[in-house]
Amino acid sequence: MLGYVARRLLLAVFVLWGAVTVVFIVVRLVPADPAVLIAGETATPEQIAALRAEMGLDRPLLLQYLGYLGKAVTGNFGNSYTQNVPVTQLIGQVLPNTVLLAVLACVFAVIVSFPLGLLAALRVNRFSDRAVTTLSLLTQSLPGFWVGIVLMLVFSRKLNWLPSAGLDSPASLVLPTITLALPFIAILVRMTRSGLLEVMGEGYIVTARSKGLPERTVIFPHAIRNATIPIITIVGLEFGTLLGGAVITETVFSFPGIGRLLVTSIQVRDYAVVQACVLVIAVAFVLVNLIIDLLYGYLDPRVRLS
Amino acid sequence: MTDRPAGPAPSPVLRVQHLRVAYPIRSSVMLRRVGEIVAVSDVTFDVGPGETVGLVGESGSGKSTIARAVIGLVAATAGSIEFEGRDITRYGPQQLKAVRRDMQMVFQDPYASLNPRLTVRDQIAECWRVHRGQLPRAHWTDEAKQLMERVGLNPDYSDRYPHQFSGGQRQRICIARALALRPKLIICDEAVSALDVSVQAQVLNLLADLQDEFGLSYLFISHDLSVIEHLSDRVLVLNKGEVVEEGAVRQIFADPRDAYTRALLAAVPVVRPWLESPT
Amino acid sequence: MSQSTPVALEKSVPPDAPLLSVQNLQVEFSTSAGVVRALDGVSFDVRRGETIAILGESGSGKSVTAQAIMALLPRPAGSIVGGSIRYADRDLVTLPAKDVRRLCGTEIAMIFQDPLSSLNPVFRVGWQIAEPFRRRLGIDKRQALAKALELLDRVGIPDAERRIRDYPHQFSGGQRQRIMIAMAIALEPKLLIADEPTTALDVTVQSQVMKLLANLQAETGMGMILISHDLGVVADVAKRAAIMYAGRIVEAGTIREVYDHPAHPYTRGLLESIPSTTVIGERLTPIPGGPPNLLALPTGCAFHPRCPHAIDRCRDEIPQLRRPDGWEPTHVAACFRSEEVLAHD
Amino acid sequence: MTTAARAGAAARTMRRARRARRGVRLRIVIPLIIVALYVVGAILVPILYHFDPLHTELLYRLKPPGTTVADGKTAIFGTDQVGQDMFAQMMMGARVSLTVGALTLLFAGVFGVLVGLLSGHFGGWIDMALMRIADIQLAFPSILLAILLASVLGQGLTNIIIVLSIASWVVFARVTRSQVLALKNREYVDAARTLGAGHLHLMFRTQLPGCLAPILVVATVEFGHVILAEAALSFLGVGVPLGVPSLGSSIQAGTAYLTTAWWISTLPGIALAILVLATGILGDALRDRFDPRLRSA
Repeated sequence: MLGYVARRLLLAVFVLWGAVTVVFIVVRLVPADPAVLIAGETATPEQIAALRAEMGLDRPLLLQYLGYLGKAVTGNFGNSYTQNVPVTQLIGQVLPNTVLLAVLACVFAVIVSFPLGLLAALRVNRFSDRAVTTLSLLTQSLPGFWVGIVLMLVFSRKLNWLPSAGLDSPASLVLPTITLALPFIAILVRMTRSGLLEVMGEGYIVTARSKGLPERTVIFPHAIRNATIPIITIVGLEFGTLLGGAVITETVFSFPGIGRLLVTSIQVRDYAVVQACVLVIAVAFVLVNLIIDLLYGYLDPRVRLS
Repeated sequence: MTDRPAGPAPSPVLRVQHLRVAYPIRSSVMLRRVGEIVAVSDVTFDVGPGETVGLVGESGSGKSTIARAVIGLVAATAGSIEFEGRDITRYGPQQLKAVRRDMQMVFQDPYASLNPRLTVRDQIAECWRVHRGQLPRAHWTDEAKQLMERVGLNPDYSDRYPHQFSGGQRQRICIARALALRPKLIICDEAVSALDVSVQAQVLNLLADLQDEFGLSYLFISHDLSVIEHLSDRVLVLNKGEVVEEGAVRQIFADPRDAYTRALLAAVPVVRPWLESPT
Repeated sequence: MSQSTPVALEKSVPPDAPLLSVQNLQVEFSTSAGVVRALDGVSFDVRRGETIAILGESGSGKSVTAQAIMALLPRPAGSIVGGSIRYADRDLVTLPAKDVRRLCGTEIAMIFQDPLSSLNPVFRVGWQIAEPFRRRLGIDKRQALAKALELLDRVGIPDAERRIRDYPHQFSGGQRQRIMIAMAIALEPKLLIADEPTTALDVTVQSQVMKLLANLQAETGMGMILISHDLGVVADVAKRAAIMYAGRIVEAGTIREVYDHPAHPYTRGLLESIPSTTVIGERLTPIPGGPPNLLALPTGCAFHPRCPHAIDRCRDEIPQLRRPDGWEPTHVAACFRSEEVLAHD
Repeated sequence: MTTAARAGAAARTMRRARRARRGVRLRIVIPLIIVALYVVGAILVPILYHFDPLHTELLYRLKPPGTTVADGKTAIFGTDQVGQDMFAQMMMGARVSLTVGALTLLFAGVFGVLVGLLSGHFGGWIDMALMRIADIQLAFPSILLAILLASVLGQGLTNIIIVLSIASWVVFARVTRSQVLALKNREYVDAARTLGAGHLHLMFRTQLPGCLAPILVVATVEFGHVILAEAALSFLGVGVPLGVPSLGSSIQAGTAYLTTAWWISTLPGIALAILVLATGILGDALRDRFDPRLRSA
């Protein structure tokens, strides 16, 4: 188990390093000079040159990269180009909101999708299975931002039940949570169904039945414990999609989260904020997957003991 | 078909000396080599022209590893493998390719050893595609059909796919494919183990007939002692990667010297135990 | 271990009556290519303390028979379409699957070919063996584990005390099959069905597992159905044998009688195909042709296209099991020409 | 249970199996027809339809579906905020969506499959390096990577295709690799190797054909994902340039008129959903067809 944990940790660190590097490279691809962006159109060449020196842009690329790595490790992303406050501060204000939203959506999705997936798997090819799978396929096909708009149109503009934007009360969370959770639910339902179906064909399920265990016990814990392993993996991989969805959902609902900060920063070309936001999201993804890898080791003794 | 001069009769087709195969154990983090699992150690034997040498042992005895080392699917860690006098142990891909014309293999699982997306004809013709110049393309279909007929398959089915055949028929296709380059040595790795006993007998008879007809040598690997006893001239008994006993098949089955061989033979189920004299 | 546990069913069964009686069992599978009759009128009895071997090649229906008895036919593809399976005074065919399942484990138990896939990889073996005690008998966890330990000892797992906490993949193939056996005999069933129990194992391990099964049977007096494709493996253990071909029993009788005097050409062909029964260096005498296609079985006797004794009648009429004069009382064969086949000796 | 009842049960099972098979065929044909309709519509409507999709008519802006506008023509899906015909707009948008989807699939598919083949076939260090790159790639949610790259590269169709290809090759690489790894254990690959086949022969003639079915399934599903991603990018304003009609930008434009002109956002959304749904159903049906493990009955 220790070797497994060490391997996973090492991989996570490597991926984080890769992500940080990719962001560095991509931001250097920006055709515009950040110093020009910050100093403004009216700045004199001298002012710009001074700013370049101050930002370290005149140093060799490798030194810039190393300095950037050092800062990224300590969580220092410099100041926002447009607002002249530390990026960390900007992100600190919105990150908890996004975490709250993502956690709510995850919990909601798991609570809804697990029973539905179970139902579909146990009634495979019957009406309830068809209904659940069709519905989840439909949900998966709907553009997330469009769903948000329609929900907003119906529940806040027409019915006036829920607030349409911002984060002023717990009620403001309802629509963004649903919007964000829907595609996740769709995927989870399908994965639960196919994961269970696959497990139900295994030899040890036949054994459990031949032991005379009631079907209820055959499914829980025999089938569920095994089916959970692939499902959890999918949850980890799809967590990235969820984070991407957060960017869109937050934009639709003007939700003060990191996704919206990212989009607005892109619009004003505030690349200091952009790169920090992208990094924070990548870190979140890597961390969640690290946790899931460790969970995987816990759930599957074959992984743990090999 | 190309005619090849017959090699000098007395010299062995295959000579394996002090063969050792070890798989490295790599650390999971950095792929560093931290140790090795010895699959085969110090195995020496010859296969003469027209001879059948049986390798018998239980799982983990290293018998399949020997087969895979001889055909070049795994690398030998030490020792030498000579084919017709040439040491092929350190051959590169191009040289090995030439050797492989003369050395073919039949695998255990007739369902897995045929490409599901190729017709029987293409399955057999694949080796002519790989070894350009062996047979002009125009003759492929005819030659494939002739081979099918030779191994007891209806040549009219040459356009069918593997899933349309039964297990025994698939193994016949594999044998036809192995014969297509007119090899001198065929390695049979558990080639009849997955077959039903009535079909297994057919395939064993076919292998015996082909040996007579083409003067083939067989390296025959099996866990089934009765199959080895039936087909082999000489036999090597393997245990945990080492040869524990070697000799003519009659001698070993009648008078095993090694304790492991004796245990192995004692464990073989007897069809009519009531006919055995109590010992 | 006590030989018998008091079970309500026992009273109603007269001592000489068969433990399990399968009569005219018919099973069909619906596949994408059409309906397959996997079993067509299979009948046999198993008595207390008796071992019967069901022998046949792949597709003969031997495993389907076991699945049908245990209500384990894959759903919804497979279903029993006729016949009866009487255990004690009940017909398992008409009993709802839920009630059959209740008999599994306590009355009838089963072990399978592949001991690795038959054990749940994510639970400790002790937990898996203790499960029937806990869920069927309501024994508390500690006592159930103590019983599991006892069973592991009994099936010959060395160092059971420590290994009870291991997972299936940490055991060798033979040990896994021993664990499966421990699980099967946990609730002291009266009948054990072993479906190719040693096919995945090495020869030396195979003989050990067969010995274990024979010893356990002698101790407990349970009935046993041994399903195998290997005529040799069962010869030591089974008293009676039934040979299956294309979903039917084609020959049955005491194993000595069937092996020494095969009355069906298929049985005879099978025996002659085994390399060890032939003199070294001699050609084998295989059965010509290939296994029958269950989707398009030949008319009449399903074996007639491969049969050297076939006559016109074999093409038109399905032979029933019969016992001509002069045979041993239990020896039956489904062949019109058994007399000729026997005379061939 | 009587014999008749049992026979009835067997017949029911049969019928269910047959229905399931027919279902698979229908689930392949109907989505194909829908996608074909979109393709035909996207090509022909902007040419033949009596509205110029880019023609603005401020007098007739924000008209609901079915309104008769100037010249007595009927805007069946209404008009948008600048008086352009919605139907013509949507079909132009579909043109963008389908082009982006197809080209992205082509680039990402070819690259991903190649990487997967190399990775799976050679294993070892090559596999390790390629898969770690894929891991890093996966750390960026694909839409996020697309936003980042699009914001850097600027707007434009070519850039969108590049961005989405970069974001989706990993799926192809992973599926191909896992399939190659599964095939590697099959003896027919060893058999080809013992025949003397070289790496190219093994990779492209022996292993690739065995990977095609799962790749096709993934490609179908990815097609829908790519179209959705393009719409999302356009919605966020980092996708197609201003003035190019796209389903995503139409939806975005309509958000300002949600209460007054619901159709501007809603109709393109439905059009998009139907297209993606069709590819989803198709992908599912293909999977049922090719993956016997998940095939029912």
